Amino acid sequence: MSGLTAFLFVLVVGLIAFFAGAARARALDDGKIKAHSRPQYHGAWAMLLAVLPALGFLIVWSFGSGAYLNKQIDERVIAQTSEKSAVSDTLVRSLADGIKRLDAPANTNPPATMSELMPLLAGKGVTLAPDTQDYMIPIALDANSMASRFGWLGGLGALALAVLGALYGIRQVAVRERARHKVERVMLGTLFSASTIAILTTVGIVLSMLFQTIAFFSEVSPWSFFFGTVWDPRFAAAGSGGSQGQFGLIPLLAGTLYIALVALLVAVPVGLMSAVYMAEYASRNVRSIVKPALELLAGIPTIVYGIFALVTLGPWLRDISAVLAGGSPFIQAQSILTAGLVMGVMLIPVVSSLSDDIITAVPQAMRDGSLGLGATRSETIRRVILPAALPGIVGAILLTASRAIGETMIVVLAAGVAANLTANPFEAMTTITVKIVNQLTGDLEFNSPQTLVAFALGITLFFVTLVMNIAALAIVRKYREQYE
Amino acid sequence: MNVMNEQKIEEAVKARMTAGTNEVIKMRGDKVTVHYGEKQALFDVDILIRENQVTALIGPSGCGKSTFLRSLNRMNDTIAGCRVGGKITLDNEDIYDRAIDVVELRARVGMVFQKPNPFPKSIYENVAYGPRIHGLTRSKADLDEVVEKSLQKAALWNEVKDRLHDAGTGLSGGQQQRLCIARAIAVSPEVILMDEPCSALDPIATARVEELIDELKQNYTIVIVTHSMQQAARVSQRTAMFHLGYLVEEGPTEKMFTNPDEKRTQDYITGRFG
Amino acid sequence: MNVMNEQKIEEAVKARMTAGTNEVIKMRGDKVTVHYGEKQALFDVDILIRENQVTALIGPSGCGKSTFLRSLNRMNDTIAGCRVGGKITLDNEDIYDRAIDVVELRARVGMVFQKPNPFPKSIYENVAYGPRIHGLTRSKADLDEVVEKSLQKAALWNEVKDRLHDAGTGLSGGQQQRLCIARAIAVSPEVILMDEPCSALDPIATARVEELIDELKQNYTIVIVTHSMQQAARVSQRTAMFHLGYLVEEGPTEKMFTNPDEKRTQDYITGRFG
Amino acid sequence: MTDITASSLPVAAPPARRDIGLKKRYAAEARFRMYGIAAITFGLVFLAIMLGTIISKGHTAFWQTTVTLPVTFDPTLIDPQNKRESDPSVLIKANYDKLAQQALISKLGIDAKSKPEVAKLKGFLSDSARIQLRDMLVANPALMGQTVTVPILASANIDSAFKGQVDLTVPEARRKVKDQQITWMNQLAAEGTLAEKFNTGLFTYGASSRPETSGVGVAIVGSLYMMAIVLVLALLVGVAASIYLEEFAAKNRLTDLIEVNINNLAAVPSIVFGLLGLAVFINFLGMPRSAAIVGGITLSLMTLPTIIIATRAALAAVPPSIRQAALGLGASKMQMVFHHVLPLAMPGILTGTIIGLARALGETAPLLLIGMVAFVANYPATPFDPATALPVQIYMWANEAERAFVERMSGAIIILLVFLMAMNLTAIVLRRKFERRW
Amino acid sequence: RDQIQVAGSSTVLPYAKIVAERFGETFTNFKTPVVESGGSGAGIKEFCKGAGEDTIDIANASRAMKDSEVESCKKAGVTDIQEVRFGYDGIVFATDAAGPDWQLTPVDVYKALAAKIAVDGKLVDNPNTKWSQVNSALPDWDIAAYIPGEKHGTREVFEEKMLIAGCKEAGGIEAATASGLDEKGAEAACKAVRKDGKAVDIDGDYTETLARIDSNKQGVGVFGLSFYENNADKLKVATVSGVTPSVETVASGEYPVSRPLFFYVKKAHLGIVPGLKEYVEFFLDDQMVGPEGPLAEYGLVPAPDAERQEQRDAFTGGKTM
Ligand SMILES: Nc1ncnc2c1ncn2[C@@H]1O[C@H](COP(=O)(O)OP(=O)(O)OP(=O)(O)O)[C@@H](O)[C@H]1O
Ligand SMILES: Nc1ncnc2c1ncn2[C@@H]1O[C@H](COP(=O)(O)OP(=O)(O)OP(=O)(O)O)[C@@H](O)[C@H]1O
Ligand SMILES: [Mg+2]
Ligand SMILES: [Mg+2]
Repeated sequence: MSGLTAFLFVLVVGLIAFFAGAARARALDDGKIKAHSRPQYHGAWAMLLAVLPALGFLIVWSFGSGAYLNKQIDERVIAQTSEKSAVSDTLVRSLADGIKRLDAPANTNPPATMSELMPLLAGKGVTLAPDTQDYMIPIALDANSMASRFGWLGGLGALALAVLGALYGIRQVAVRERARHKVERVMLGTLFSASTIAILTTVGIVLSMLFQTIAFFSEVSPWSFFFGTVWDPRFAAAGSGGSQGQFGLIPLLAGTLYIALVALLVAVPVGLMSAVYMAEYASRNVRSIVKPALELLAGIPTIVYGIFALVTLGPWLRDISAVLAGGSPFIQAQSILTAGLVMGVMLIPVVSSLSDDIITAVPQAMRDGSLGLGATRSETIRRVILPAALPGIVGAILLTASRAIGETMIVVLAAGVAANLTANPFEAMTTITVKIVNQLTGDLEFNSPQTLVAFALGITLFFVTLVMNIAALAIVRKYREQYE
Repeated sequence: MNVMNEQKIEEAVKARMTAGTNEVIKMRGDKVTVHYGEKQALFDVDILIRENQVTALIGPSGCGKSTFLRSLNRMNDTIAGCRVGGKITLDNEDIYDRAIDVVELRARVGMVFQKPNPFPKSIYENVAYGPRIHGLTRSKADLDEVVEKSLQKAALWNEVKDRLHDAGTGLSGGQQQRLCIARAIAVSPEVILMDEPCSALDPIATARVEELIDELKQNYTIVIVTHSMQQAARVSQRTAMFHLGYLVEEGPTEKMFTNPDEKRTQDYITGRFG
Repeated sequence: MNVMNEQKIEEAVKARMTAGTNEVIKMRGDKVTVHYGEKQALFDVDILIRENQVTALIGPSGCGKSTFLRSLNRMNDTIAGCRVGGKITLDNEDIYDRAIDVVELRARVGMVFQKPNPFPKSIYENVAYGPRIHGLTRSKADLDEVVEKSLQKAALWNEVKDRLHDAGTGLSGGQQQRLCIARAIAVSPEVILMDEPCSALDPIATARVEELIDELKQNYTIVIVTHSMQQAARVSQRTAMFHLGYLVEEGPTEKMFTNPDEKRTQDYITGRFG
Repeated sequence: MTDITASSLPVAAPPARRDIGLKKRYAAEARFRMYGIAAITFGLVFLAIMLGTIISKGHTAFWQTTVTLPVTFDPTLIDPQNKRESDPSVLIKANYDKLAQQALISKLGIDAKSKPEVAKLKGFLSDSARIQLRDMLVANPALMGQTVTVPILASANIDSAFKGQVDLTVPEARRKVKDQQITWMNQLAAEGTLAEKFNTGLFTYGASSRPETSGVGVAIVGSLYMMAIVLVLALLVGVAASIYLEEFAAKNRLTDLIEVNINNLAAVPSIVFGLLGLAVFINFLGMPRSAAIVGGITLSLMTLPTIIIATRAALAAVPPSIRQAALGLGASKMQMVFHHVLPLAMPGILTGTIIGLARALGETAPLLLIGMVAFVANYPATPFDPATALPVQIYMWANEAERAFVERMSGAIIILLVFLMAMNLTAIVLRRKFERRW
Repeated sequence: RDQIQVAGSSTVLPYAKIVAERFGETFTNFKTPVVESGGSGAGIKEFCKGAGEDTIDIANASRAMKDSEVESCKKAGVTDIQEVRFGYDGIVFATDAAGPDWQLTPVDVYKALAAKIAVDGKLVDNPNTKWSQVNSALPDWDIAAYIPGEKHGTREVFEEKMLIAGCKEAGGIEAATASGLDEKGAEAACKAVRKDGKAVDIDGDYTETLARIDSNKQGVGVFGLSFYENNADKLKVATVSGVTPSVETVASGEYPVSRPLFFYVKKAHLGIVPGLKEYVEFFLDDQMVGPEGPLAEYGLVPAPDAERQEQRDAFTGGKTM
């Protein structure tokens, strides 16, 4: 029995348990004592009892039996060749899979040599590794039969567990039984585990960068990384060790914050005003067109924005500035301004759509209250609605800022990759993310500090944004306004 | 119940009898109709609202009192699908005229709603909001004074004076309603529309608000929706009775409560109605 | 305070003893205190709530009536920072006990709120929601019947029977409140807590609700907060007077309104208070 | 009714008008409105510019120059030794280029013996003609010896020239299309043999090094797999997490930690999620490289914060009175959330989902490290097989040296945007259903 | 696994794609190999992760594998690596097609782009702002050069073959040593590129460089020979030391700036992954990698006949690093 069939069977048992449990609960309810939970909950609890342990068993079993099978194959291969090869068990397994796909007699009793077997397999579209040996055929056959035996065992086991669970669940049904509690506790557990995924992701991210970061700091001093003002990592290749490059974080960090700031200066006012207009002034029809249209802006691949900045906007700004200054342009074709502007446009819908929903959710009574006092609509919006919607709007802005910090492609094309340290928004700068991507995807030596610095940058950025978020949370807490 | 009520009402009416009658029209409704989408909520309402008097709107729930009240300061504009027909004037100007400015109108015709709706701001900010937007005060001290006065008039000052900067939404239901009254007074409008301002108030606070209304009518014109006959009898000079979207009858409160023209009014007031 | 209350309780118990038959204690509060964060809103409230009787809670605005009411079905649990002390029992079970299921408790002790809060669903769905989640009906026809009955009891049926599937939020304030009453009745709880259920209602609807309360008390126990002394007098068998977070006095309604033990009660009832 | 005498009453003299700064306030109101309109216009103008550029560059990608030729499957060319009975591989290895060339020669009426002339034919037809003819014959050996009319793709250079994208004023030596080829092209076009046809290949082909036979088929399948995974995982997990955090979690340090964490994850550069995917799913869990399943999970993790933030904001915006009403009726908290709060928060959740999905749909960087930025020619049968994604295909085409890929890139972007619009449309419909003011 | 997996350099990617596609077409019983992009470094890293089904079979690289990388490969169990050098990539300078003809020398490039240049035997900050100041034969254009960013292997070649060569010729080394630097420091000083915005690093691909030249018609870009050949109608190539770059001149060694291209094969996989051996042999066949093959047509500079034969023999002979 394959895992999938077993799974389906377990589900069927679960369904039966559901209906049986519910039916029993209904039957027990004689109207004398008030039932604690509705029949559905009893059914659901019985179903959970039937399904959850069985599925757990099924998962553990399939991993366990798989591992056991591999070990068996390994041992027999070693017994045959008396040498340990890391890969021969995979050969046996693909051979076993191939044999399974053969037609009836051959799949249990295939020819004994590869030279005879090969054409048969080729006919089924199975390509085998050239190293597959004759002696592997019986092992593969055994493996197949063992696997099917394990499959049956596991399937039956799971089924038995499911039935037991179901019976237990159904037996548990009683008038005062708190089935709803139990079901809701399982639901709550599920909800809770969902929220821990965020934490697990964080742990995963930190772990997946930590070791390389440590390796990096063993070659480059943290001091020169965190406080260095020059970013010039050079090549490890040119005979020089990592120490020759300069890994100053400051210009990258400054660039990151600067570009994000410019992007926010574009996205937040424009997005917020769009949201306000859509939620408070525009008719329902206009809104239902404009809102998704703006959302399209978020979906245009960033490379398109980048190319737009590179070939259209950047040169245009440069030429304009040349005209303004009467001669030499003061805006470079690649500049913080260009990158921020384009990125800001991309981020408009993040602010506008989220804020629009929040603003719409502010109760009408708030508007009435203000309008009834003779406030104009804009006053109502500015003084009552926006403050009431503030926590949500701040969330949207945070999200926007986050996206601005994490964006790569636009920066690469619109602001370049040169790590300058400047306060002039008309010059080029670059960001941490750009350098993370570039150092990771280049032709650089993979265990040199030039590559490892990407991990250090990643972790640093992670903690920088963490601090920013903690600050933001504190601020939001302070200004939170709850309506009603 | 009826015996007790009638007694009360008579008492109140007698107290009124002595009041003089120099009457000037502040607002006027002329064949006012209101539709919510398909549904017509008001039918050809003709009414006069006299300056410096309190007009009470009474009638069973759902008869259109709030709807009419809202049409007096064009709060209906904010409800999608709501259309107002006929003509409503304030100082002889059609308030639905294009030349009329709705903001100014609402500053002149203030409103207290049926459900208390304080802003999610501090108590102080709630009251200061109106004066601020209309620029009615010159200085912080001025504003403080307006806030204090308004809260006092609304009989809330003592309860909140120590926590002016706490959230207005953290008050009890009745306190919230008084806050909303204070907020409306703070703008010193010419006409004040009150949609059951006392429904969430205890007798003491109600009495205070009634006193306040009595006081305010020296300078302002007041229209009040109420479900309490006693209240109508106590505070109003004129009473208008609505039923099923029609204005059944309008007249001096004494007359309405003692000798109405319409049987329906009589029935409603004595609670025999339904 | 305590001495007096204990006395009262003894008295009450005695009264029950003598009455012998129809006074059974449904709920009981024992030194109930409630804090909102730092602020204490209730102080050591001792009270008995009798089965199949209507208990009215009166007192000036902000005195803690709603707070106490909410603590009877643990709606306070939902307010962050709200802590309840002391002991409250329902049928002699501590409702703050860990073994008590708060959901079941609330199904047994239903509530109508001070501000009408219909769900943004159709009128029908609003009423049908409770019976649905509690599985009180077997079939659609059953459910239809429960909805109709409940709306009728809440005196709303005639007004909405043609638009059961319109939004509940499109009703007038009073209609919304009656809708909320219908919604609460539909679950047929054992105890019904009503926080000024009639404050948004006109006299007719009020009378209907009062009748309804009278009817309901045959089978249910009712606790009602009201600002109307008349209402308290009309509908309740027992009255409890709160002030500044303290239970001033509790007793049979006749006694409370004619011959209260406490001066404050006397003053409040006669409107001399403040 | 109102007594008639009343109407003869004097009307109140309007009191002195208070100065409530109306002029200024209305100016402010008008300005505010203007800002709103300006903001929306700004966004829409940008959208129009971007869409305009994309469409003007990309619409030609949906047409492909095709030459319809009568091809003779000449056994003497395909199987000169007549061994196909004994050795079927002959059919596979035969010189099919020659067949196409012969067909073209006879169509154009060129002297087959003139070597320089014939040499110029090289690069007129697509290299893929070989495969096309081979597959035809292998599928149907009965064609041997027959003449069939076959639509054969012109090469990318001819295609560009025919679409007028080649600057013919540049000296011949510096162009990839020769003058003689242009003459032939015009000749065939005049005959109607060469024409633009709708480019179905763009949707069905996988990646290819030949512009004319490259398409987004594999990428679309890959993207669909991934979007399905993201939709299910990110939406379910995101909404579940938001519900827990907003409705159930005690307000304590742990909740704060999770909240800050989630906000922070939103700021993590997407490539770092690629690192995570590589480290956890491929290296640690042993999932296959270049597979949509890994891509989907990785993108889900990336999208999660967006959905959670949007969902939490939407949940928080549901008024407390609704919750109280439900609880007061004896609904459990779970029921309250799922029956009332969640439906009311739906528009906001949908918005978050759309924005999150839009990003996931257009993201390349995290896929780089898990091996999905790759040349994949075969369709993935399951999410566990190697696949690419639409943005990856766009990215890779953007970096191609051959010009013909530029129009394909824009074409692919159009396809991507159509995907997005479809998603948006669904969202509009759903949002309309859920949206309410109270 | 029945599909070959290749990863690595994006310079090699187009060639690998052509071979993979044709391999799939020719050997119908094998699936078309998957060729990932992602850079030589990342490719080699994946390659060196270990042997077995879940690791890649071939790493493409636009540079030779470093010793340290071979070391870590061995540590991870990838002991037998076969190196294949399959051709060369020419690196050319080009300007917009409409511009004048350019003749560059390493000295010009050094003087225009180095951060510090030798003037009268002393190192000074580069004072040049126009090409005509560097060499009066060059046009009177502002210096704006788009050179490969530091992530690219091409940058190394550019520094090596142009900057250092030009530096030596122009006496920069002496000037540097005169200012007290050791030999290494002198070289480093030679190849330091100016950072005042006149030399712009491009970390993207050549399409980006092309776009930059499109938007700045007076810019000079560094391209791969193959890219230039595919865009000859838009670009005009500069001669270096009088030699016009072409497949022939690079192959003959006349044109100085070029680099070898590699791929690395995991020998342990040859017996396990179906088709791997065939793929490598197919790649090295003259049909593919020869002067008439599609790779050369795309712009790969084929290795001389003898070298190609040597590579083939080395592979079939099982020679490992
Ligand atoms: N959520 C809350 N947070 C803080 N304080 C509160 C909250 N709810 C009520 N209070 C305070 O607790 C006290 C009692 O409030 P409660 O709502 O019980 O009054 P009430 O007797 O119901 O008044 P009313 O008749 O006006 O409704 C008041 O002072 C009020 O301000
Ligand atoms: N926004 C709305 N949309 C549709 N119908 C409405 C709306 N508001 C009120 N109505 C309907 O219009 C009628 C009059 O409503 P209105 O609110 O004026 O009643 P009311 O007299 O104020 O009642 P109450 O005393 O209960 O507040 C009612 O039938 C009500 O259902
Ligand atoms: Mg009303
Ligand atoms: Mg209250």
